[in-house]
Amino acid sequence: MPWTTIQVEKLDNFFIKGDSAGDRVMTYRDALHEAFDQSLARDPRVFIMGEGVDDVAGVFGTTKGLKEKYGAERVFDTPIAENSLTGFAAGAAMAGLRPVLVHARMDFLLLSLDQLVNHASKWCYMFGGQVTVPMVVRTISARGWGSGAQHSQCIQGMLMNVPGLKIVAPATPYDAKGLMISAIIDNNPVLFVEHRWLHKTTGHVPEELYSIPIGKGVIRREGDDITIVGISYMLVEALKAAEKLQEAGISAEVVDLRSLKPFDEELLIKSVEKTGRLIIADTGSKTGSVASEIAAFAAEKAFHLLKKPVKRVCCPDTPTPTSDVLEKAFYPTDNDIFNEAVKLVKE
Amino acid sequence: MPWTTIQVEKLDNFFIKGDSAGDRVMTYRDALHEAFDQSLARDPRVFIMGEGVDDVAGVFGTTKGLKEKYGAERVFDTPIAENSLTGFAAGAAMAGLRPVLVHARMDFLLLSLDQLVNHASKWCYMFGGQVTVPMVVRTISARGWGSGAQHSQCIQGMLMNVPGLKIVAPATPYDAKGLMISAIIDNNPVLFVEHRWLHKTTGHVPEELYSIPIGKGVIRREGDDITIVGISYMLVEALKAAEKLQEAGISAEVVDLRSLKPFDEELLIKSVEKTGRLIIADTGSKTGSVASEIAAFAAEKAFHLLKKPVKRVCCPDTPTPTSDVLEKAFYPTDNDIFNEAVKLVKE
Amino acid sequence: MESGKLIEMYRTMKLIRLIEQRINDEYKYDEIKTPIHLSIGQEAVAAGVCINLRKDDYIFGTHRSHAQYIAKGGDIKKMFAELYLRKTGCARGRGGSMHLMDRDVGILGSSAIVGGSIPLGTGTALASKLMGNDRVTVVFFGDGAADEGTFHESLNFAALKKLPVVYVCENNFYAINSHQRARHANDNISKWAQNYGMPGFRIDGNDVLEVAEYAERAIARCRSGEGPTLIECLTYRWKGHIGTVDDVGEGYRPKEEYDYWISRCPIKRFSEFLRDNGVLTDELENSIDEEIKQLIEEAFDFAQNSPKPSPDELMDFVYAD
Amino acid sequence: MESGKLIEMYRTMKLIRLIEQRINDEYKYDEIKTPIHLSIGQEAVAAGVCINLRKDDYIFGTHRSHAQYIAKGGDIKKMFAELYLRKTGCARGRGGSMHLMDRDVGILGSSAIVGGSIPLGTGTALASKLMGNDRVTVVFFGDGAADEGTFHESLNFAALKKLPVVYVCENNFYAINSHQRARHANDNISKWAQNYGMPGFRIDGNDVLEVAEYAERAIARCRSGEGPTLIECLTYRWKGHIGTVDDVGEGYRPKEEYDYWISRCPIKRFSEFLRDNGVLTDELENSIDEEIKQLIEEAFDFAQNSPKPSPDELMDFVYAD
Ligand SMILES: Cc1ncc(C[n+]2csc(CCOP(=O)(O)OP(=O)(O)O)c2C)c(N)n1
Ligand SMILES: Cc1ncc(C[n+]2csc(CCOP(=O)(O)OP(=O)(O)O)c2C)c(N)n1
Ligand SMILES: [Mg+2]
Ligand SMILES: [Mg+2]
Repeated sequence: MPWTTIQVEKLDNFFIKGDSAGDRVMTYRDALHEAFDQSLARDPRVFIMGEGVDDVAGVFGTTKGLKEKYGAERVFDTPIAENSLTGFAAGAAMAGLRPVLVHARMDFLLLSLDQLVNHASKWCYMFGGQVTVPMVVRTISARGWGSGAQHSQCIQGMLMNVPGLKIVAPATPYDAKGLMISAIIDNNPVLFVEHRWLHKTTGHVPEELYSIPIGKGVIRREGDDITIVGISYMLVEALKAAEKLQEAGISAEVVDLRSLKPFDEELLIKSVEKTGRLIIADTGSKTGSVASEIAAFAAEKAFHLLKKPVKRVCCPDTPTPTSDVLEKAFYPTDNDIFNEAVKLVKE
Repeated sequence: MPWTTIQVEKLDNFFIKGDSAGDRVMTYRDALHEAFDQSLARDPRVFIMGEGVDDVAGVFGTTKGLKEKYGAERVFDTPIAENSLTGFAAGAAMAGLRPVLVHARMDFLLLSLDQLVNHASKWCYMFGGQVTVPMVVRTISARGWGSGAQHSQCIQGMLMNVPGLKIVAPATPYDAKGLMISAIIDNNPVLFVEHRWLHKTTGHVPEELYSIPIGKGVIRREGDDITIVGISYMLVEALKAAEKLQEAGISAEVVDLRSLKPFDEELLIKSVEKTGRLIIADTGSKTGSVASEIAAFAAEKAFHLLKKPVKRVCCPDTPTPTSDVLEKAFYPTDNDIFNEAVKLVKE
Repeated sequence: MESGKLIEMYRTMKLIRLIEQRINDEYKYDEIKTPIHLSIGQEAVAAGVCINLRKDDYIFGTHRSHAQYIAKGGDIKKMFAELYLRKTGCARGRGGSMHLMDRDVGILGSSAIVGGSIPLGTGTALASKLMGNDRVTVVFFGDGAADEGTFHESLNFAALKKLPVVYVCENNFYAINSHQRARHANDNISKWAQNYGMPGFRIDGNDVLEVAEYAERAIARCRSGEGPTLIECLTYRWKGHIGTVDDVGEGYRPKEEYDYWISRCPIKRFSEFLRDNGVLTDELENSIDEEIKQLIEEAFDFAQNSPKPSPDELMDFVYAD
Repeated sequence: MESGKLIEMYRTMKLIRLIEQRINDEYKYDEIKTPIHLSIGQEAVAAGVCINLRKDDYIFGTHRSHAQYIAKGGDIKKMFAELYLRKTGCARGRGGSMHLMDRDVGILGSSAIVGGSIPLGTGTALASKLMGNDRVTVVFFGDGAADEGTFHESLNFAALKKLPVVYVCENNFYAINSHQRARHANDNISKWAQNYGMPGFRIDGNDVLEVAEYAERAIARCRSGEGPTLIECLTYRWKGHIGTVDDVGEGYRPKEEYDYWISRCPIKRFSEFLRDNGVLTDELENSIDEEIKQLIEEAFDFAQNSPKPSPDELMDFVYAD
């Protein structure tokens, strides 16, 4: 049993409302599983590889049973060799397949950036569009229970600087399924950013196969006083904060970009136009985070719409401590968002 | 002969004025060489390793002859294995030495991020300061003459997100020598960002051993109307732009942060306080760049000092094209800075 | 080997076993808020190797490094305090089970990145060579780490430079649930060594005497400047990959395989040997067990009565001064 | 081998040699604004391997991939146009000399990252296996690439999965100025293969017949599903690592070494063999040279008369639709 399960099991279930029509409720984990199941059934070019994708645990349940259903040639375990695995996926993609490569922790992505950044992400451009690299790299960020500095990183901020790579970070079950299907269908390398604490989140998920356009965000909650962008798991904290803010008489608009690269600039500007205030909550360390990129964008393109300074609510610039006490101090919560929002609105 | 030499030889010599007292003029390349020479002489714990550091070319001349002078145990060639080389350096540093590891191209840094980010940069924190990792990783970004997508990257923006790592990017010979000495003396992993086009830059360099505090920037040129931050090679373009702006009746202040992580927040705020306008010119792709981080910082901490939107002048979000025509379109110049400055001041 | 050393190895193995069992028992109380990877069943490797090391020699371990820490003489109080994430822990509560360290005995920290510590240990060995001292480094890693490029890059470099490093592969056949068969076309990691121009041996990792013998030779080679050695120790973990669960049966490790290895318990075998040779007696065994139990008791008390770090320490040590 | 194939190989080697020499001569005019790594002296490897490949087989090359591109049947006009960075180039002027590609003949692009194409070629071989077709992949790389972890990770995986890939190491003994001796403890890269459980051979890379023979067997193994092979071809580059400079003498490669290899010119040796066996005559040689010269002339005209990309194309192809 992966230790984060101990942690995740302790979390109370968070339900995301009104994300899609229908009343079929499922977890983020099961929504992902369904996306793989339907994609494998739909397209013989799709295959899944990675450490433990075919074992009994099935990557926290997201790939469980798929080997039995689709065969060991389409869902298979691999040696522990992240960089080359990424190259194998890229090569297979160049030859016409649609690989999904899984890293059980985002930290392991760091071993593979040569093949992901120097190769997969550049190939289409470097050869004038004559070769495409349709592949998905799944990464799961752990948190808590002493995951520690090497098993809890959220480095999506680093990847924002990589031309040719698309990045999505769904926070709801509906988006997890829809964006995974989109990522598999997309003809480019797509980094699919998951957070372990989201796997348990529940919401409405349609049974049929559907996709969500990469680059389109959604307003998760309407509001007038302040815009809160919640990235990956921080969307949950943002929604909790918005609830508390309402009680405090502040109407917060919660924006879920869903895609980080490219991200929905229009949606963001529209929201800031309305509220004039912007908080961005990210799961990674502050400096060089996705929050920094969005703040920079706002300072460039939405400056005149802003009444107050932009605020980034992120982890501090330290490696992740293992101590539960320090973990608590390290991770920002809905309260941090709440407090910053109050300052921006009331002061 | 490395091909970029063809390109670099074509550049006209850029002289940086008034950077230090004295009238001893030398190139950036020779200033680096002197820093290594003096550091090797001063401290027996210092050694230099990397592909070709001991060959006749000597990494564009920066390590030429040092093996002959200090021996093959302190200046040595290595296999082509960037990730492990970084780990060897980190291990040797933990054992009390002060390695300088050289990557002839910044692109190769991508192979080594596991050891640099997961290990070297986290060790001190993860073990409560009981082990330190005093090492320097030198990277040189190439440009021009069809360097292409895999031999021209300026990915310092990616590294900003790494806690525990320091990043310096000197643009003048004086800073190159002083900051290399500081990086070697520093007890942490330091990423030393060089740009091939700076190697030829000349300026005043004192003969003695001196260091420059990491985290302290300088005003390269005083001005009142607009602040231009020039990162790495873009400082040269920024200074050229400032010259042209003066002719156009605009007084630009050029800020050279020199250190990127941590960077001199105070200096930046002071300058923006005076000018109310900010342009950041970076050598990398715009999204997720160092320029983004500085813009985000300004939006958070200097918002009320800003009269106009912040502007980032960077490379577009594409891999580097090889075509000379497309290279020309890809790289921003002093004219781009000039035009943006005029817009911000005149409009 | 004189009986003193034999008993020392026995004690080390017993110490590892009893500590791991105690951790296993305490884990359910959710006070040890860190992932744990137990070494029960693999005690002979660490014990047999470290008996030959000096205090100032270096070792590097992995996510599964309790045994190595203990065998190298790491402070037990500080180890337990680390598991309980206390300020008094060997990593001041910032590392946890996967990141044990004890400078005083040459443990500079273990990495939870598979293959991650192989270059680091090669680097300390490089330092020994450049500094002209005779400190040896031993890098412990699993069969899974042999999959990584760092294994190739590091062994090639160490052989090239004749570095004083011993690569000890604890081959327990599994990387989580993935058998070596699913990761390597051949099943003889030790053979890889020969191509780098270093000796490679595949030995019984559950026979502490064999481990000690090969380790002694390899370490001696290092001290005399003859360069690195790779020792592949075949062994088996009794518990599941992580935590305190078992992973035997349907979909996991085969029961027969598991039973076979349990029957080859390294401690049982060694104590039988010691008894047959009159080195170990009931009284001696009891006194050792007593001494260990007390040590563990004290360590637990120390840990549980130690303060946790305080939140305001969060930003400390990001950078060294 | 029937004479038709022999002549084809001869022509390929001649074609590579004359193209490289022409590039060498033109480079000084600064119209070829891209780094070049010439293969003069190494022609036999690409020619001997590719004679055995089908049009739909894949190859991956490195920064030094002119020879492979030519031998696999890449379009020569488009190659020259690429060197001149024209819109009509094989990579539309975005790749240059280090990034040649020609989809039509299975060249999906070469990488200038040392060791970078080894996983990619392993990946196309994985695709062949998963798709159940019999397309073979050949990955060409230098002795320097064997230093990288990707070499270990890829060969291990290919052997494990019995992938239809042939790893061809063009061992010219140098990585820029760094001799293999400065990078490997042993000097027999081919031996590494055996540990992964694949055949490995070290052969004379300047003997095109030997190369062709070993390549034929390795490729046949792939087609029949028996898995990968590593072939280490000993050869030598005549020019300096990069550009058109020479790197012989003081501080560079020893004159004697250089002279020895010049004396073993693969083309000279092969043409002598062909003449001794009456396969090659003066007329035939002349007609081949003529045909090649004309081909090169046309390619140069095509390249130099082709338009350069226009600046407004800059943002195209960052993403595929
Ligand atoms: C680079 C990297 N990839 C994947 C993991 C996830 N992981 C943790 S332990 C482990 C298995 C390691 O197996 P082995 O090296 O044999 O050590 P053992 O657990 O058997 O002692 C894996 C794959 C990791 N920690 N680091
Ligand atoms: C990862 C990486 N590290 C370093 C370099 C710089 N570099 C370019 S070519 C080369 C030498 C390669 O030698 P080899 O593989 O033998 O190929 P050869 O040039 O001899 O054909 C090096 C080190 C690179 N391109 N990529
Ligand atoms: Mg194992
Ligand atoms: Mg070579």
